[in-house]
Amino acid sequence: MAETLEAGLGVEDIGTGKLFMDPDPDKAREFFRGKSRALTDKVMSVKEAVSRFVQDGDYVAIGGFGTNRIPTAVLHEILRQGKKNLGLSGHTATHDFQIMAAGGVINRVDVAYVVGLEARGLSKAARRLFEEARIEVCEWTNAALAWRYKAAAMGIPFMPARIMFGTDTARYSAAKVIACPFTGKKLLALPALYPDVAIIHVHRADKYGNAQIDGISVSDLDVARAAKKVILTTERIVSEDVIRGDPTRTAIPYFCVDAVCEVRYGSYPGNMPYEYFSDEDHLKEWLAVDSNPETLEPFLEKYIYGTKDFQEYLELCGGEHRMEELRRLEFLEDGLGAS
Amino acid sequence: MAETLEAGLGVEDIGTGKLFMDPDPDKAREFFRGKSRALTDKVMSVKEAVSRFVQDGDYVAIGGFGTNRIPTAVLHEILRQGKKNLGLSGHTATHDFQIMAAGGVINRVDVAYVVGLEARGLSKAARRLFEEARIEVCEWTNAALAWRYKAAAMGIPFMPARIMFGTDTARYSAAKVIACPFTGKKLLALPALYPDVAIIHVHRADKYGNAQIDGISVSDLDVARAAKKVILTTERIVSEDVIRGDPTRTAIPYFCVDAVCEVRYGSYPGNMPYEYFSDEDHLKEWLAVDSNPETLEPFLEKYIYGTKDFQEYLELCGGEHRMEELRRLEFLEDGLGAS
Amino acid sequence: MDYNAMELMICLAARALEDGSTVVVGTGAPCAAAMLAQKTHAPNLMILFEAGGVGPILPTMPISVGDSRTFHKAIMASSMPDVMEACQRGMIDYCFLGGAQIDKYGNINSTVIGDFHKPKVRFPGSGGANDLASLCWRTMVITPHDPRRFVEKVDFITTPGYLTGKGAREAAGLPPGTGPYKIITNLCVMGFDDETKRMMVESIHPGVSQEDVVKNTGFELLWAKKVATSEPPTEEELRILREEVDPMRYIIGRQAA
Amino acid sequence: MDYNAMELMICLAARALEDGSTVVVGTGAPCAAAMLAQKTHAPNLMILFEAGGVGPILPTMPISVGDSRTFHKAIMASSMPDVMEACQRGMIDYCFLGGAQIDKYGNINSTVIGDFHKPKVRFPGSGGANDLASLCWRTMVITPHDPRRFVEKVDFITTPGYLTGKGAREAAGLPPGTGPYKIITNLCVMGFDDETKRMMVESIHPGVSQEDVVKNTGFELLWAKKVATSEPPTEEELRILREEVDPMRYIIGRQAA
Repeated sequence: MAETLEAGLGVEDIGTGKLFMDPDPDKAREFFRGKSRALTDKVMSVKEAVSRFVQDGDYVAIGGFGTNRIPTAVLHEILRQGKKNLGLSGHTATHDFQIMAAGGVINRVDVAYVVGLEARGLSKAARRLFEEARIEVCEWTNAALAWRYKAAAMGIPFMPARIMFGTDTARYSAAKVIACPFTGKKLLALPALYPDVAIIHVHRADKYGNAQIDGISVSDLDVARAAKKVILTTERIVSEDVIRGDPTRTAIPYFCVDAVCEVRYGSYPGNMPYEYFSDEDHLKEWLAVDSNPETLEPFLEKYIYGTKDFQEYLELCGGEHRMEELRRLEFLEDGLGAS
Repeated sequence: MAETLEAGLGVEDIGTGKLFMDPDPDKAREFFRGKSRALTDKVMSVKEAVSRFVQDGDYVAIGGFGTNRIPTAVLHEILRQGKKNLGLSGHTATHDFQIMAAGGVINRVDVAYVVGLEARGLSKAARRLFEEARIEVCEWTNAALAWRYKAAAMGIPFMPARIMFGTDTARYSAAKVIACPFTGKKLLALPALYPDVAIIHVHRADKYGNAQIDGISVSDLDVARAAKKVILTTERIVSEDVIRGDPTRTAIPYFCVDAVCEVRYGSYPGNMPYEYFSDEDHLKEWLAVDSNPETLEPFLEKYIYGTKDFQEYLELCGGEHRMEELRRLEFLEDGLGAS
Repeated sequence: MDYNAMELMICLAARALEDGSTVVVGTGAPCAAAMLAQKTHAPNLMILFEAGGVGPILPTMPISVGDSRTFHKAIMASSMPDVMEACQRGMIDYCFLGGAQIDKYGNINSTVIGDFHKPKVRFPGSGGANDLASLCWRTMVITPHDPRRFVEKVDFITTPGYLTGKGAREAAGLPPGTGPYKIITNLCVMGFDDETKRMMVESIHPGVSQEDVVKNTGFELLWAKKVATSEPPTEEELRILREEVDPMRYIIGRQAA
Repeated sequence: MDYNAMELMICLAARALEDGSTVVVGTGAPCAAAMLAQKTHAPNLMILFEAGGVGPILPTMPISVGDSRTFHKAIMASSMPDVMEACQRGMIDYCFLGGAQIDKYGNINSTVIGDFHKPKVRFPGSGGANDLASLCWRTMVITPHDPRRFVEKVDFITTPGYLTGKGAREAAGLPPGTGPYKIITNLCVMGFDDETKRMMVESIHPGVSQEDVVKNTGFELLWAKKVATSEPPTEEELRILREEVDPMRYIIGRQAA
């Protein structure tokens, strides 16, 4: 179909991957038409939020960046409640992916970056999912998933982009190639990604779900707008006055949000900018134990299945004392050492 | 071409309007490749900024929203320097359009909203440009121009959208209709708009051009990124520490910016949120005098051509005393009356 | 109780806004209607402005849809693309428009009278009107009622109504399920017939005759099976409108036609 | 003066970065190289991280490209789309990548070894690598040099190098003028031949033989007309690298191969 493409009239199906989510903006519009716009109190426990808003089979998007500003408490609760057959957007999913892989709760994934924890190494438990072909996979890139969210947030079925051309990443994606109607140039068409549920950890939110994020927002502005349901965890619930006192700072408006859960240290063992640094020791332990199902099982039992909530997990990990150390690390109070 | 469109394979040229600016992202990339990324002191006078960065024939985009956070000093200086044949993006261009129309400096315009000053009425001087056919016109909408900027800011040649269908606005635009490669649905393709120059007024910027905006940003985040050259005027030049102390707040990074001009009350007679309200009396006077060339000429002579800079204009308009009144209005200090 | 046509129009518009819904408004009567609705039956009505203001606590009438009042103590001071994208995503229920001409399908002209290239009169153009009417679920129009405005054929379709009738919006490419909802004038309230998508009179204001409406409309109107008399403002509505919404009488002091 | 292979690689990478340019880096050696460049010849080098950090003053090595160090006292704490869009717009000069396999055209595999659907080894995938290599002007690679990495044919092209040779990137749809620039290993520095876009040895590190390079490369290399000896780190470079850039020896304490 290269000739028609040259003439500005073609669509080339380069991707052989499976499109897990429907990019049709009219189906999404019908959903959003029925979504509540009322300012109601959405504060609830993590347990209730997961029980009400994460259904077996849902496709999930996680905010933050792998080990930074991640909603750990919700991920643990998903394991604890034994959710099944979840889909996942692997938009630099590192520790978040590791948890969900360890818990066996996912059966399909759009991959940009998974199984690794960046410089820390690779998760064997996560790799086993792929190497034993226990998961459906569609390949993308970080920008591709970011722009797929953006298309959905904008209410359009696809976003044109100039990436992935010529690679196997494109071949194992579900992207298509189109020609620009103005310039005739080839463009990659990225299908809109409307997740069923987005789970995002923020610095502060009011009880309605108006939320502020300090520092980089990664893709979370778009994720929150694109998702059909949004669960926020927040370091602190603040009064509506805090939000209305500085509306320039609002990153996520309440009408995107379904649940607001106050979870202090909620990104632990990940980094929460301006709050606490990541717990590299605990992340190393995760990587060590998940290399083998026999060491992973008791670890999960101890830290997740055997705890009733995130608070108990924090206590097992050193509680306030450890959190204070991580606060000092975040603020570089002991010099420049980061771990 | 409706049949091929239905099949997901078509492009329909619905727009008969003229595309003033090339949407080719590779030409823009070549320009941006050569644009300086160095942290250099860009502070200069408005006079120097206009002289260096606004060339006859340039296509200009104005930040803010017509009578809100507009870069009045630069617009006056464009008239004073007698720039010619400028193009303009009329993205809710109200008082800004009125000034440029009065000065006769523009010869083409992408229209979303022009000639009106919202509830205040219509500018006769601006209307004469159209009614005497002294300007080339291409029709769009506010969202269309916003998304055309966004496409350029993203480095893609067009943005799909779901507006303008079935209307004469589309017919007199330069948009095209394409079919979505995933859903087969019709989409409007909006060509990227890379302005030659963007002129934006902000609350504070450092000498390099890192800028913060308080309140709504309208389209300015995209405008600043899309434009080849950017002139900032700012209420205050602040130290780099202010920017680096709260990087979440940076709206425009320095590498987009070519000139930084400190202009206190720079949005006058427009509103500057959290600073001063609009001067409705002066705007009414503008609308009154521009109904007739014979009253407009001496007005322009007095306030623009006969002044050496924006400071002189402010003095003629009541100086610090008037500004203090407008500050009180902005902060509702005299009750709820807005004018 | 005495009231003027503008007050009636604002009350009728306010009542059409459901609680718990979202509305993009402009300055003037639409903004007054949304504020009145918030203070009466729709405390959970969320107001947005196309320039970026989301959920403000309006201290007074804005003069511009981008002035600082539009995000006074707002839940978010955002951007034009963010608001327009919320509309395109399907999150916004209502928008309010005006215009120089409107036809029987609710198509609106706010661009030119006469030839496009050398117009007799040039108006501002779409602004955000085309976008909002394309993307929000229900378009409301508040406008004076006279035969120069209500015309058989508008000189220029700036903003889509139902275009040429049922199914035309969808065929043209607009999101399904959207379109004009209520046209509120100084004479009557009109909706649209489900089968033809033509403008249909639903209620006539007290003291206005059917003939007055016909005389002031340049096209053939449809009439609801039972044309009601528009419910006048209640005492409570008028009190709130006059004391809380528009104490300076910026809007309600204006002529409605 | 004594130095190890990692220190040499970082110094060579740093020198390739022009002053007044922009670079997207990851953690580890690329970040160290960019910091070293800033503290030597390129004070106006602007560092970005793909998760949103723009122009930080790095207090220490980041552990993640999204951790709080990446926007410490930054000029902007932005977003992933904002940084990726700056790349797509043409504002970013350099990016740094690694990978499990690389071929003679600089194509990189960081996805799988073996069959895609049931891989022998699964790696993380593209992350931002494909995006950065598609969109930034010049792609830099820092990698250990061995025949398992430098292969005739990569199992999976995650990230585009010159694909199949001259003109192939542009034909595929990638922005013109982009592509791999320097491949810096523990043995040598390689560029790409203008005519064939094949990998070409430009300089060999002190103490390394041409044979060492050949032996550790799984495809046929081209050789520059005049293959230089890589310039070792200066005393000043080493001092800054050891005392200011990486005093904890997180990076320079590692094995380079």
